[in-house]
Amino acid sequence: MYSEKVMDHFMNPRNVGEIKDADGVGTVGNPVCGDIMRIYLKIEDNIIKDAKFKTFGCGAAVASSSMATELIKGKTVDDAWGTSNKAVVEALEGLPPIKIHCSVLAEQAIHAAINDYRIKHGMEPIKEEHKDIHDEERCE
Amino acid sequence: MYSEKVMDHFMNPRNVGEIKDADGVGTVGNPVCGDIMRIYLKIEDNIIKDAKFKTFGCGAAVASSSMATELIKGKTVDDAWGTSNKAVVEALEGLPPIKIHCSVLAEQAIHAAINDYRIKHGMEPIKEEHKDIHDEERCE
Amino acid sequence: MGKIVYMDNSATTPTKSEVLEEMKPYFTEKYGNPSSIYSLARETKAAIEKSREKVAKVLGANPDEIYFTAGGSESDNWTLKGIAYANQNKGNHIITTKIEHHAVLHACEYLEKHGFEVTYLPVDEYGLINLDDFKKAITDKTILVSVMFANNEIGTIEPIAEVGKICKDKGIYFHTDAVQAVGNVPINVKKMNIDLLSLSAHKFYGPKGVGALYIKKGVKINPLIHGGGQEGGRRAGTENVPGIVGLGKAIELAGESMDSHIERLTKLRDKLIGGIMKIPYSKLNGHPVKRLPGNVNVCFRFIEGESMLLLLDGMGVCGSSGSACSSGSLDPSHVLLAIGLPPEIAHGSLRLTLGDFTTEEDVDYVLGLLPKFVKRLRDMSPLYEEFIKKGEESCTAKK
Amino acid sequence: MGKIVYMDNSATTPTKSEVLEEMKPYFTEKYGNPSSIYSLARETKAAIEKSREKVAKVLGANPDEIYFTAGGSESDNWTLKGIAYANQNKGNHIITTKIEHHAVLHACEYLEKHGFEVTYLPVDEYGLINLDDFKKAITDKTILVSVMFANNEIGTIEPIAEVGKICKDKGIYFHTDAVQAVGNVPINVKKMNIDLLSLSAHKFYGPKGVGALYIKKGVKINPLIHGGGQEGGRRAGTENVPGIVGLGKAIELAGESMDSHIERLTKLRDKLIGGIMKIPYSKLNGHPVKRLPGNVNVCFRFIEGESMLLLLDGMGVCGSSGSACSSGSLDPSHVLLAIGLPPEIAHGSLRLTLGDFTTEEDVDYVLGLLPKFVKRLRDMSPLYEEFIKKGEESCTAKK
Ligand SMILES: Cc1ncc(COP(=O)(O)O)c(C=O)c1O
Ligand SMILES: Cc1ncc(COP(=O)(O)O)c(C=O)c1O
Repeated sequence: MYSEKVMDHFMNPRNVGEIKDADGVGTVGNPVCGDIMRIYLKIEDNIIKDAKFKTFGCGAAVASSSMATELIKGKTVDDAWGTSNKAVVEALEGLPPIKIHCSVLAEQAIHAAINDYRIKHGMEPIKEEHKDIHDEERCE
Repeated sequence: MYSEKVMDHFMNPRNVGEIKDADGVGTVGNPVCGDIMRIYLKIEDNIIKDAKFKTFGCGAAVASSSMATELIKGKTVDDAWGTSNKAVVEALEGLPPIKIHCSVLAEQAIHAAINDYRIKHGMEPIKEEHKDIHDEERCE
Repeated sequence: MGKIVYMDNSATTPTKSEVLEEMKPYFTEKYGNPSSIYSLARETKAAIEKSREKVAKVLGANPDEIYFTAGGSESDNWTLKGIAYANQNKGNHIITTKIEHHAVLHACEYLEKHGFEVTYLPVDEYGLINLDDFKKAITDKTILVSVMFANNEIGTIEPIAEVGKICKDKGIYFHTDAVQAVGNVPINVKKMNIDLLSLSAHKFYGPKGVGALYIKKGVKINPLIHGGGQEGGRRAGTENVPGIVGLGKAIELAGESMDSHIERLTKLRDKLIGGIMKIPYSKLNGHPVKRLPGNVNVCFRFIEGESMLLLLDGMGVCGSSGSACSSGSLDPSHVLLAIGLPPEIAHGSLRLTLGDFTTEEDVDYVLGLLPKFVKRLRDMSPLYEEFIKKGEESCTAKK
Repeated sequence: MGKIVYMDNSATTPTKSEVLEEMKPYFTEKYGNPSSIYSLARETKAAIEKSREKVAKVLGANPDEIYFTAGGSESDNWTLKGIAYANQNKGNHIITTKIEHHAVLHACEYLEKHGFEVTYLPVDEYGLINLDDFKKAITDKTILVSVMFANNEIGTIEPIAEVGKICKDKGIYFHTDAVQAVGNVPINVKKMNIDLLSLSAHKFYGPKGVGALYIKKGVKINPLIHGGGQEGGRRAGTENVPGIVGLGKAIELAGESMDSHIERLTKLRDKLIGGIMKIPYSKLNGHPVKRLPGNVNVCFRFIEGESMLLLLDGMGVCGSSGSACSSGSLDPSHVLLAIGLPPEIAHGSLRLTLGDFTTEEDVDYVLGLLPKFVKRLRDMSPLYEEFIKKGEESCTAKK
């Protein structure tokens, strides 16, 4: 059901772990729904110097986290913000329809981490466009 | 589905044919229901000297006719009258439940032939105890 | 066992050995439940999807419009009940024919007991429905039309594309029971405007106990079997993987050899019919041309069908009859009555259905036996005796 | 393919080779339609009746109380809908449990939409229903009670004989979904006062796509599949002869080896459970003793089930999970929620079900892998991180 790319990123996830003195940390998801994603960012000169993650979730959730952190490393914060879930899915060479929400979660985790960084640095948080997907799909 | 005895009497039916100058002839059944049985009797000194049949019907109908004519040959007319469908079924080593009516038809054909003989010889016909089975099973 | 000449291919066919070979690994090695996520399961899942594609290809459908079932009867019942209850708000009227298989007829009778109304279209002496009758039967409460593609007893092929066109114009769902047609007649559900189509693998050299229902995308239908999420949530139950693989292989073979299959069987059929028609007082049932390639159905007057079957069986020939006796009821075939045969003649019907394993030798063998058997049974028949005595002349099978 | 350690025998089992061998001739040689009258058909008819006897023997039923179907889901749907509609005049209330298979639950939901009322009995932390709850749920409108014999996820064996006794006293039909129990638990429908019982061949080393419903003599039930006169007129469709033969052989084997099967699997199961319980923050789901011999179901906190399945699959181990992700929905197993697990813990469940081909080596192999995989996933889990930081101490799975 998963592409080889997904399986590779699940079996050998990149960037697993914490960044102790992270500049921004974002946690999204809900354990009740079976997935929580936390992304840690190290940001210098408006560039994502490092990104790490911890994820409780299915194969797609882990692979999405792994891919998302790979995608944003080295980017400007603005570019990182613009990393869409679609970019994650494409980089993973596809996800099963029912797992698309994992990629959305990854996008949201990046946003949350960046906003955390912004708040810590006295900037306004950027408003999220997405609703919480779990609300929509009625996971209790 | 049929016993060996039934198959034997179907494949090699005894007493098939007509008796040209029969003393009694009985025809029962209904072509609409798929079976007609006609039994011819030659009677001398109140003894069934010969019996023959013609039957339009299934394997069980043919075998029942064959067996019924065998059973009554040599009997007194009264004994022949008393030859029940059960006796036919037993002699055939059983019939499938749905085919029991064929043996009833054989009994009725004997009765009809005997009554034909009685009427021709100025005797009262004996009253049949059976209803017409086809009425019961509602064959149109 | 001695010689067997199997001429009952409309009842069921042997599973072809190529088909069985494809199935075998799915019993003992590739046994994973397709709903699971490990590799053993992914491979059975893939096998099912491959079969789905094969079915879709032969029918001119999309793979996601094919749903596997346990056979023709389930597909028919699913359609009738599933469409009826899912579209109750639109109407309660169903149109079908008098000559449908019991799977359709008895499902209709069940629905009649539960508030639905059913029109049973009559057929002409060949078993064909009349399109004007059909159009007149349509009301604004009609939610489903179910007309069989080809009849299982007399082999008559109905004007399916015409019915489909009318249903399309009226916006009414059109189902066809194509259990006898698949593999024997070219079918294209899109061109023929068919919304639902039933098929059963064992009628085209696949295994028994597996079939399919084509459901056009967008059709509103309730499940018949609720439960797990198999078949897109529309038909629950762990998939019969070997059966589905077998169905796929069988329909693929049928699709590939359709033309030669039809040509060969039509020739054999017409030879058999021609030979039989030389027997006096015999009659062909069904349409001479709009007829399944392997179907021969005849009536021998003054003879009862089961007796004929038993004599044939004694010589290794397998056939069937619309005779009451062979069907476990006292009434003769509803199909033969619907084409206007009087019951006493309907009792004397014989169906011989040819298939891919039937040879010309088989046909000759049966043609050698039939005249003798007919004579033997007529000599024993009081009806024939009367007929001869009365000096009747012509064999008119119609009332 | 590399090493495969199959521990998903509750999902399906391989068909045993003895079973397949019995089936084979019925595909290509003994293919006659059992409803026909010639010798080729009589022999398939006889084979079906022999299978019927084998099933009856293992269940303690009479052969004429066994009806073949296409599997457990059909048997369950047939029961629920067939009993409901045939006994509507007596009442419209059905009692079942919260932990039934979806084939029962979704059929019940369908009936709820059509005027029936359904009580779903809760279960305790082990998955057992409470008999007092049950008795209180009975009303004078109750027409059917459906309680599964053994649960497919957590393996809990329900007090069937007790439920049967109560139903008998009240004159209410009692159905049990014994799909997981047959072959794994001794069953006697007469002693246990069971009126209807569902089973599915592929759960006890028979083929997929064939099952049976035991219907006690005298029970009033409508057909689910109307049509031909097969199965005493109660279940139409050309019989799946090879499947039925396979079911018969499989249940015969299961009956013969029941004791040793139970003893061997119980040992392996308890070894596997014991080994797993050494992993911190793990919990056994279901009852420790009233449990299917081959069923192991555990929760590893802070871990999501699908991830564990993928890691195991990478090493050739086939298992399953009540995790939402593996079932195509976002909600975790209704069974795990019913026994009181919080959803986040239910997501971390792992079911390993052992079978006749499972060896002690297999158990050791899995016990060697699990601690590593648990550690790996926990090291990646933000929940575990928080838990460690907060210094929580005990693993209490209950809310
Ligand atoms: C308890 C239970 N009931 C019913 C079923 C359905 O059986 P099948 O998938 O054979 O239709 C299953 C298995 O899937 C089951 O475990
Ligand atoms: C026209 C037609 N419809 C439906 C069926 C039922 O198919 P099955 O017996 O495979 O359920 C048959 C065959 O028996 C048939 O000939």
